[in-house]
Amino acid sequence: MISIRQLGKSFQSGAGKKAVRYQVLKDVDLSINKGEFFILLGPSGCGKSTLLNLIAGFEKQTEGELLVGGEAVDRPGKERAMVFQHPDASLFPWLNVRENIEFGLRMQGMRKGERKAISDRYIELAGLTGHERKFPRELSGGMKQRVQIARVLANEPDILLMDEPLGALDAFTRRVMQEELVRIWSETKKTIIFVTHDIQEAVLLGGRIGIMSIGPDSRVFEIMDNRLEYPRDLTSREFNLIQKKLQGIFQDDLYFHL
Amino acid sequence: MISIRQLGKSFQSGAGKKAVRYQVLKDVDLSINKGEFFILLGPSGCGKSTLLNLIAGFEKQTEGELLVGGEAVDRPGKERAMVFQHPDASLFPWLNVRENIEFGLRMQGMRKGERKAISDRYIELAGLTGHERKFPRELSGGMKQRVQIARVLANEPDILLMDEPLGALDAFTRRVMQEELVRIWSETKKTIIFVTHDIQEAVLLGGRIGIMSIGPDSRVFEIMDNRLEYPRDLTSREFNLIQKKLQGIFQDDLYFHL
Amino acid sequence: MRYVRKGLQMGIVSWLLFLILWQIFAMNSNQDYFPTPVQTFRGAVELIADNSLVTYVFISFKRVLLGWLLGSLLGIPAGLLIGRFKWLRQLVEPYLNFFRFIPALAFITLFILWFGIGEQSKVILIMYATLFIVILNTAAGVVNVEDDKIRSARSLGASERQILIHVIIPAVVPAFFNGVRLAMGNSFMAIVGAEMIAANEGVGYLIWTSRLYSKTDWIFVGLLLLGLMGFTGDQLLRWLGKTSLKRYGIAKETRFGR
Amino acid sequence: MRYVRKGLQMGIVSWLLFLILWQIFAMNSNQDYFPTPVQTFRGAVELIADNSLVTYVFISFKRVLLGWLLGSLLGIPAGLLIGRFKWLRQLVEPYLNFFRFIPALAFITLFILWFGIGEQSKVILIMYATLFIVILNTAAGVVNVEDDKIRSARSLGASERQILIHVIIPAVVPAFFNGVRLAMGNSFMAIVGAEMIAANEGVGYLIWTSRLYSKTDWIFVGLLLLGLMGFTGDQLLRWLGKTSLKRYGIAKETRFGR
Amino acid sequence: GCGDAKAENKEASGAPALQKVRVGGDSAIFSLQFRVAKEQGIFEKNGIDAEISTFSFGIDTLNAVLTDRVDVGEAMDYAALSAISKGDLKVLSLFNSPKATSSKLFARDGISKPEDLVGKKLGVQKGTVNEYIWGKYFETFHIDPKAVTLVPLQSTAEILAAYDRGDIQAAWFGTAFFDKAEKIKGSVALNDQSAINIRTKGFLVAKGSLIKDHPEISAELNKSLAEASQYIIDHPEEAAELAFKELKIPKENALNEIKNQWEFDVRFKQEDYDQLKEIKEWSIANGYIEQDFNLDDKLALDGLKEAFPDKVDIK
Ligand SMILES: Nc1ncnc2c1ncn2[C@@H]1O[C@H](COP(=O)(O)OP(=O)(O)OP(=O)(O)O)[C@@H](O)[C@H]1O
Ligand SMILES: Nc1ncnc2c1ncn2[C@@H]1O[C@H](COP(=O)(O)OP(=O)(O)OP(=O)(O)O)[C@@H](O)[C@H]1O
Ligand SMILES: [Mg+2]
Ligand SMILES: [Mg+2]
Repeated sequence: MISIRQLGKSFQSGAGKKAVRYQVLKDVDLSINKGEFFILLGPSGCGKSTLLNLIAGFEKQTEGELLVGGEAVDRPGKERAMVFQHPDASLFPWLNVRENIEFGLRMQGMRKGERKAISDRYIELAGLTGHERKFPRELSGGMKQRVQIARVLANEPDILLMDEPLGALDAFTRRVMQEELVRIWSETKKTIIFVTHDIQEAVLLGGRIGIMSIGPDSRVFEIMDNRLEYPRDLTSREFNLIQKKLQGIFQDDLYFHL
Repeated sequence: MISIRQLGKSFQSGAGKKAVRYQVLKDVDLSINKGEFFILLGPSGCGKSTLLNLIAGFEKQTEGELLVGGEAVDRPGKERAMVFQHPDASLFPWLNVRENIEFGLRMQGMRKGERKAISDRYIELAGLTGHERKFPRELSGGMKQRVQIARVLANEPDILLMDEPLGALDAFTRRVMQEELVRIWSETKKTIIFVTHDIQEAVLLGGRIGIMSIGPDSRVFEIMDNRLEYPRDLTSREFNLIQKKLQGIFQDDLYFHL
Repeated sequence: MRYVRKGLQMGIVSWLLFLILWQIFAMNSNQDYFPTPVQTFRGAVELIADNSLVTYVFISFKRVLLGWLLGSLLGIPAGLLIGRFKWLRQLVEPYLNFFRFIPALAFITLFILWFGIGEQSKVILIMYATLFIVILNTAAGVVNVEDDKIRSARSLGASERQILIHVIIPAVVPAFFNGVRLAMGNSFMAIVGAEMIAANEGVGYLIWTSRLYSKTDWIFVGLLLLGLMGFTGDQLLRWLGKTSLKRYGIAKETRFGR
Repeated sequence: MRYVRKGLQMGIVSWLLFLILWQIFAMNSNQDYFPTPVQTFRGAVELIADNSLVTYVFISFKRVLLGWLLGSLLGIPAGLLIGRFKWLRQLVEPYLNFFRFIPALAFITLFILWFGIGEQSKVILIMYATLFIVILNTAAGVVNVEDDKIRSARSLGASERQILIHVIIPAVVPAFFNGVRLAMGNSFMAIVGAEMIAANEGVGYLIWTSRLYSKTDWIFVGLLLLGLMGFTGDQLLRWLGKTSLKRYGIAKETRFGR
Repeated sequence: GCGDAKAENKEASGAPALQKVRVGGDSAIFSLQFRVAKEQGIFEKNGIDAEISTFSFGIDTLNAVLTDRVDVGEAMDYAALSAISKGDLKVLSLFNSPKATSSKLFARDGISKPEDLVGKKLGVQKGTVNEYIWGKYFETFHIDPKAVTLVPLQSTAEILAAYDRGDIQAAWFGTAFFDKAEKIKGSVALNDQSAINIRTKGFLVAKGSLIKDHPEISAELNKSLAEASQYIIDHPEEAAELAFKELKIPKENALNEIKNQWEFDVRFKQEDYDQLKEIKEWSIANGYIEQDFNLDDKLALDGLKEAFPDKVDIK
C-alpha cells in the first residue's frame, strides 16, 4: 500500500548567506500494508510529523521515492485523512462542534437526518455531549483535538494519518478513544499510521511499531512486530515485555549515537 | 499566597435569543501557599486552563473572590508567568529560538554575554542545541513547547503557572524537564501551579494535588497531600500507593456523578 | 448598557471637542475661506431651505452605493478566482498592480466617451475605484487561507468546488469584509470626481461648483456631508457584519472601534 | 531560477496580451479619443524629446514619495497609539471614520488656501490621502495582536513601553506594511488632483492640460506613466519588505503575487 | 503669509530694486503674455521680478489672489466679476481677448437655427465665461433658459466627448476644436460670438493692497504685457514653442490659437467698461453674484493711463 524508499527531506532555513539546510529525514525505508495499524514512535523533533506530512502529500520529499497504492504521491488525496498535531488551524472556526464533525458527510451529500445520527454517535464517543453548539474558540485544548478526531473518524477514510492525536487528553478520555480506534480499525480494516511518543500507547495500539532515530538525519531504524491479540491487556506479561523492550531501546545510550 | 473563595466562572456562547451560558467553574475554594508545588489534575474540558487563566489575571471571574498576595487579581502581573497549553500564540514568530528564550532577560536589561550564558544552559536543557537559530514556524510541536518552557524558566518568576507543559513531549525529554523543574523549584522555592492530566506526573511532581470534578460546574473537590521526598522514585511502594489512590478516584463511578 | 452609554458619551465628547477646535481655528483664520461651524450651519440651512441638500445627499448616496455594490459584486468573485488559481494570478497581477495606481479621476474623459454623461458613467467610475481594492483584499485573503484547512477539507472528501464554497469563501469573509470597507472610502473619493462629470446634482457637484464660486461655507457643508454619509455607511456595514457575519470572525475585524 | 524565469515569462505574456488587446480595441474605436499603442508611443516620444516627460515623472514621483512618506511616518505612530490606548481610540475613532470619507480631492481649494500653491500644499494633500489608511491599518493591527503574546511578554517582565517596542511593533509590521502599500495607491489618486489645480509640471498636470486640448495620446501617456510609477514603487516596496522585514512575516503578505 | 516675507527679503537685498510680483496664470494661451514677458526678460526690464504659478482656469488664479497666494491674476470678464465682487481686487486693464470668430456654437442632430435648441441638452463649463455666453445667447434669441438643459462639464475635452456621443446636442468650441467638432456627423456651426454681439474679454486683476502700496506696479505690468503682445505677434513660432515648453500645449494648437483666436492688446475702453457693467447686471439678476457693488471702485486704471494714455478712454 505505502512504499517508501531512500526517502529524504531537508529544509532550508534563512536565506542568502545565512541560509542553513537542516536534513531532517534521510534514507527512510518503510513499507506499510493495506489494513495495517502502524505506529511511528520517536522523540520530539525527530521528524514524525514531517514523515506524516510527506505521506499525506502536504510536502514534497527532497530525495527518494514515496508511493501510495503504487503511485508517487504528489498532492493530498481524499483517501488519506490527517488528524493534525495542533487542531487550531484545521478546524473550521465558522462551524460549531456538530457542523465540524458533519463536514465530510455533508460534502458527500449525506442528508441531514443521517448525518445527525452519525455525528451524534461520535459526539458522544468523544465526550462532547452538551458542547455540540460551541464554536472551536470556545473549546478547551483537549476538546478541540477530540473534535478533530471525531470529524475524521466519522468520515471513514481508507488511510488514517494521526499525529499524536491523543497527547492532549486525560487518561480516561484517552482510553475511550483508543478503544474506539481499535474497534473501528478491526471492523473496517482501514490502514492507520499513528504517531505517538508514548510507549504504552504504541504497544497498546500497534501491529507494527516503527522506531525513529533522533534527528537530524532521522530514519526508521527498527520495526518491532506486535502480534498481541486485541483488545490488549495492559497488565499482561507479554504486554509488559514488549513495553520493556521498547523502553530499553530508548534508554540505551547507543540510541543517542545512532 | 493565593487564596480562592467561592470562585465561579461562566461563559456566554452565542448572542441574542440563541445565547447559552456555560457555567464552567463553580464554588471553587482553594488556597496555595508561597513556595508550594501545586498540581491541578482533572479530565479534559473540566476547567483547568480556565482556572489558571483566572489566577494569571487573563480573565475575570464571574463570581467569588481571588486574591494573590492578599490583593484581588485584576490584571496580569510580572510575578506570575504562564506556560500556555498551546505555544503557537505565545512565542514571538519574529525571534529565533535563542532570542525567544532570552526575551525576558533582555527586557530586564541583562547584557548580551550574561544572557547567552543563561540561554545556553536552557537551550541544552530543553534539548534544543543545534536549533538555536530556527524560528518558531520551523520547529516541531514539541520543540515549540520546550522553547516556551525554557523561556519562562530562564526568567525565574515568583509564581509559575504551567498548563500541561509537558504533554507534547516524549518520555525522555519529559523526564529531563520534570527533573529540572523539581530542581529549580527546590533551589528557589518558587510557587508552581502545574496543570496536568497525567496521574504519574502529578504524583512525581506535586506537593499537593488538587483534583477537579468533571465540568460543567467544576470545582476542586479533593486535595491530596504528597509528602514524598524529592527526587521521587517511580518504582517505590509509596509512590505507587499514591498513584493507585488517585487512579481509584478517577475510576470510581462516583466521580462521574459528583 | 454601561458600555453603550460610555461609548456614546465618548462619541459626544469627541464631536464637541471637534466643534470647539473648529470654532477657535476658524475664528483665527480669514472666515471667507474658513467658515465657522455657525456659518457652515447657516450655509446648510440655505441649502436645506430649497430642498437641494436632501436631494443631493440622496443622489450621491445612491451613486456611491450602486457603484460600490457593483464593484464589490464584481471584485469578490474575481478576487476569489485570482486568489485560487495561480496561473490566473500570474497573468492578471501585473494589470492589477498597474491599474490600481491609475486613479478614476484620470479616466473621466474616457468614461464620458464610453459610457455617456448619464448615471452610467458615474456609477462605473465609482465601481472602478472600488474594484481593485476589493479584488486585492479578497485575493490576498484567499492566498492566506491556512493550508491545514484546505488540506483537511480535501481529505474529508470535498471537491475543489466544495472547497471553494465551503472553506475558502467562509475563511475569506473577514478579508473581503475589510476590503469592502476600505473600498467604501475610495467610493467617496470617486464620487467627487464623478460628479464633476456632467452632474447637476449631488454632493460632489456642490463642492465643485462652490469651489468655482468660492462659496467656502457650502464647500464645508459638502465636506461634512461626505464625512457623514461615509460614517453612516460604515457604521451600517459594520453593524451588518457584526450581526449577520458573526460566525466568520467579523467581530474581530470590527473590534477596532465601537 | 526556473521560477524567476517562468514568472518573467508570465509577466511578459501579460503585457503582450495587453498591448494586443489595446491595439484591437483602439482600432475599433474613434482614435481621437482612444489612441493606439503606437500613437501613444509617438506622443511619448514628443514629450521625451523636449525632456519634459522625465522631468514630470521625476517631479510627480518626488511629490508622491514625500507625501506618502510623511503620511506613513505620521500614521504609523498615530496608529500605534490609537490601537494601544482604548480611551484614545474611543476619542479619535469617530474622526477617523469621518474624515477618511472626505477625499483629498474635495480639500484642494482649502489646502491651497491654507498651505499655499507651492509644493507644500501638494505634498500635504498626498499626506492626507495616505494618512488614514495607514492609521487604520496600523491601529487594527495593534488591536488584533494576539493576547497571549502581550500576556507572556508582561509576565516575562516587560514594561508597557517595552511591550510596545518589542512585541506590538514587530507583530504589527505586516499590518502596517499592508497599509503603506494600499496608501501608495491613494497617493496616486491624490497627485492627479493636486497637480490639476495649481501646477505646471508633473504627470497630473500633463493629463489635465492634455484634456484642455483633447490630446488623447498625451492623456494616455500620462495614464501609463501613473501606472508605471505606481507599479515600480510597489515592486520596490515589496522587495524591501521581502528582504529587510522578512522575519516579521512580510513574505506572507507579499505572497500574493511574485 | 510666507510669500510676503520672501518678497520683502528679495526687495531688500537686490541692488536694482526689482519689484517681486507673484502672478497667477491659467494653463491656456490666455496667459501666454505672462510667459513671454518672463522668458524674454520683459518683466525684468520693467522692474518686475515675476514668479508665475499655473492654475486650471482664470477663476482659480483670482481665487488665489483672494486668498493672497498670488498678487496678480487673470480672468475673463464673467469670472473676473464674480471674484472682484468678493474681495479687495482691482482691475488693471484688459490685456487679452479672444476674437469674435474664435468661438463657435456647434450643434448636431438636425439643429439648424437657435430656436431648435429648445428642449435640447447643451454643454456648459460652469464658473467660466461660457456660462454667461449661454445666458446671453438665450436672451438674444428669446429662448427660455428653463426650456433647455445645461449640462455642466469640466473641460472642453469632456464637452467634445459628450457631444460626439450625442449626449449633448450643442456646445461652444474654441478654434482648437473646430476641426474635431466639424468632423462629427450631423454637426454644424450655428453661430459665432458676433451673433450675440459680445466678445469675452480678459482682464488683468490685482490685489487691491498691492496697487495701493505700489502704484507703479500697474504701469510696469501693463507695459510688460503690451511689449509681450508685440513679441507674440512678431514671433508666433517662438511663442508657440514657449507655450509647448511651459504649458504642454501642442505646438500646432498654440500656433493656430495665436494667429486666429486671440487678440493680444492691452487697453481699457468705454466699450469694455460697458460690457463689464452689463455682465455685472446680468450676473446679479441671475443670482450668480449675490452682493451688488460699485464697479468704479474696482477699477485701478491709473497705471494703464500712465503707460498708454491713448489706450484708456473712459468717463
Ligand atoms: N519548515 C521548516 N524549516 C526548518 N526546519 C523544519 C521545518 N519544519 C520542520 N523542521 C524541523 O524538522 C525536524 C522534525 O520536525 P517534526 O515536526 O517532524 O518533528 P516531530 O517528530 O513531529 O516532533 P514532535 O514530537 O515534537 O512533534 C525538527 O528539527 C524541526 O525543527
Ligand atoms: N470562550 C469560551 N466560551 C464558552 N465556553 C468556553 C470558553 N472557554 C472555555 N470554555 C469552556 O470551558 C470549559 C473548560 O475549558 P478549559 O479550557 O478550562 O478546560 P481544560 O480543563 O483546560 O481542558 P483540557 O485538558 O482539554 O485543556 C470547556 O467546556 C470549554 O468549552
Ligand atoms: Mg510532530
Ligand atoms: Mg486546557
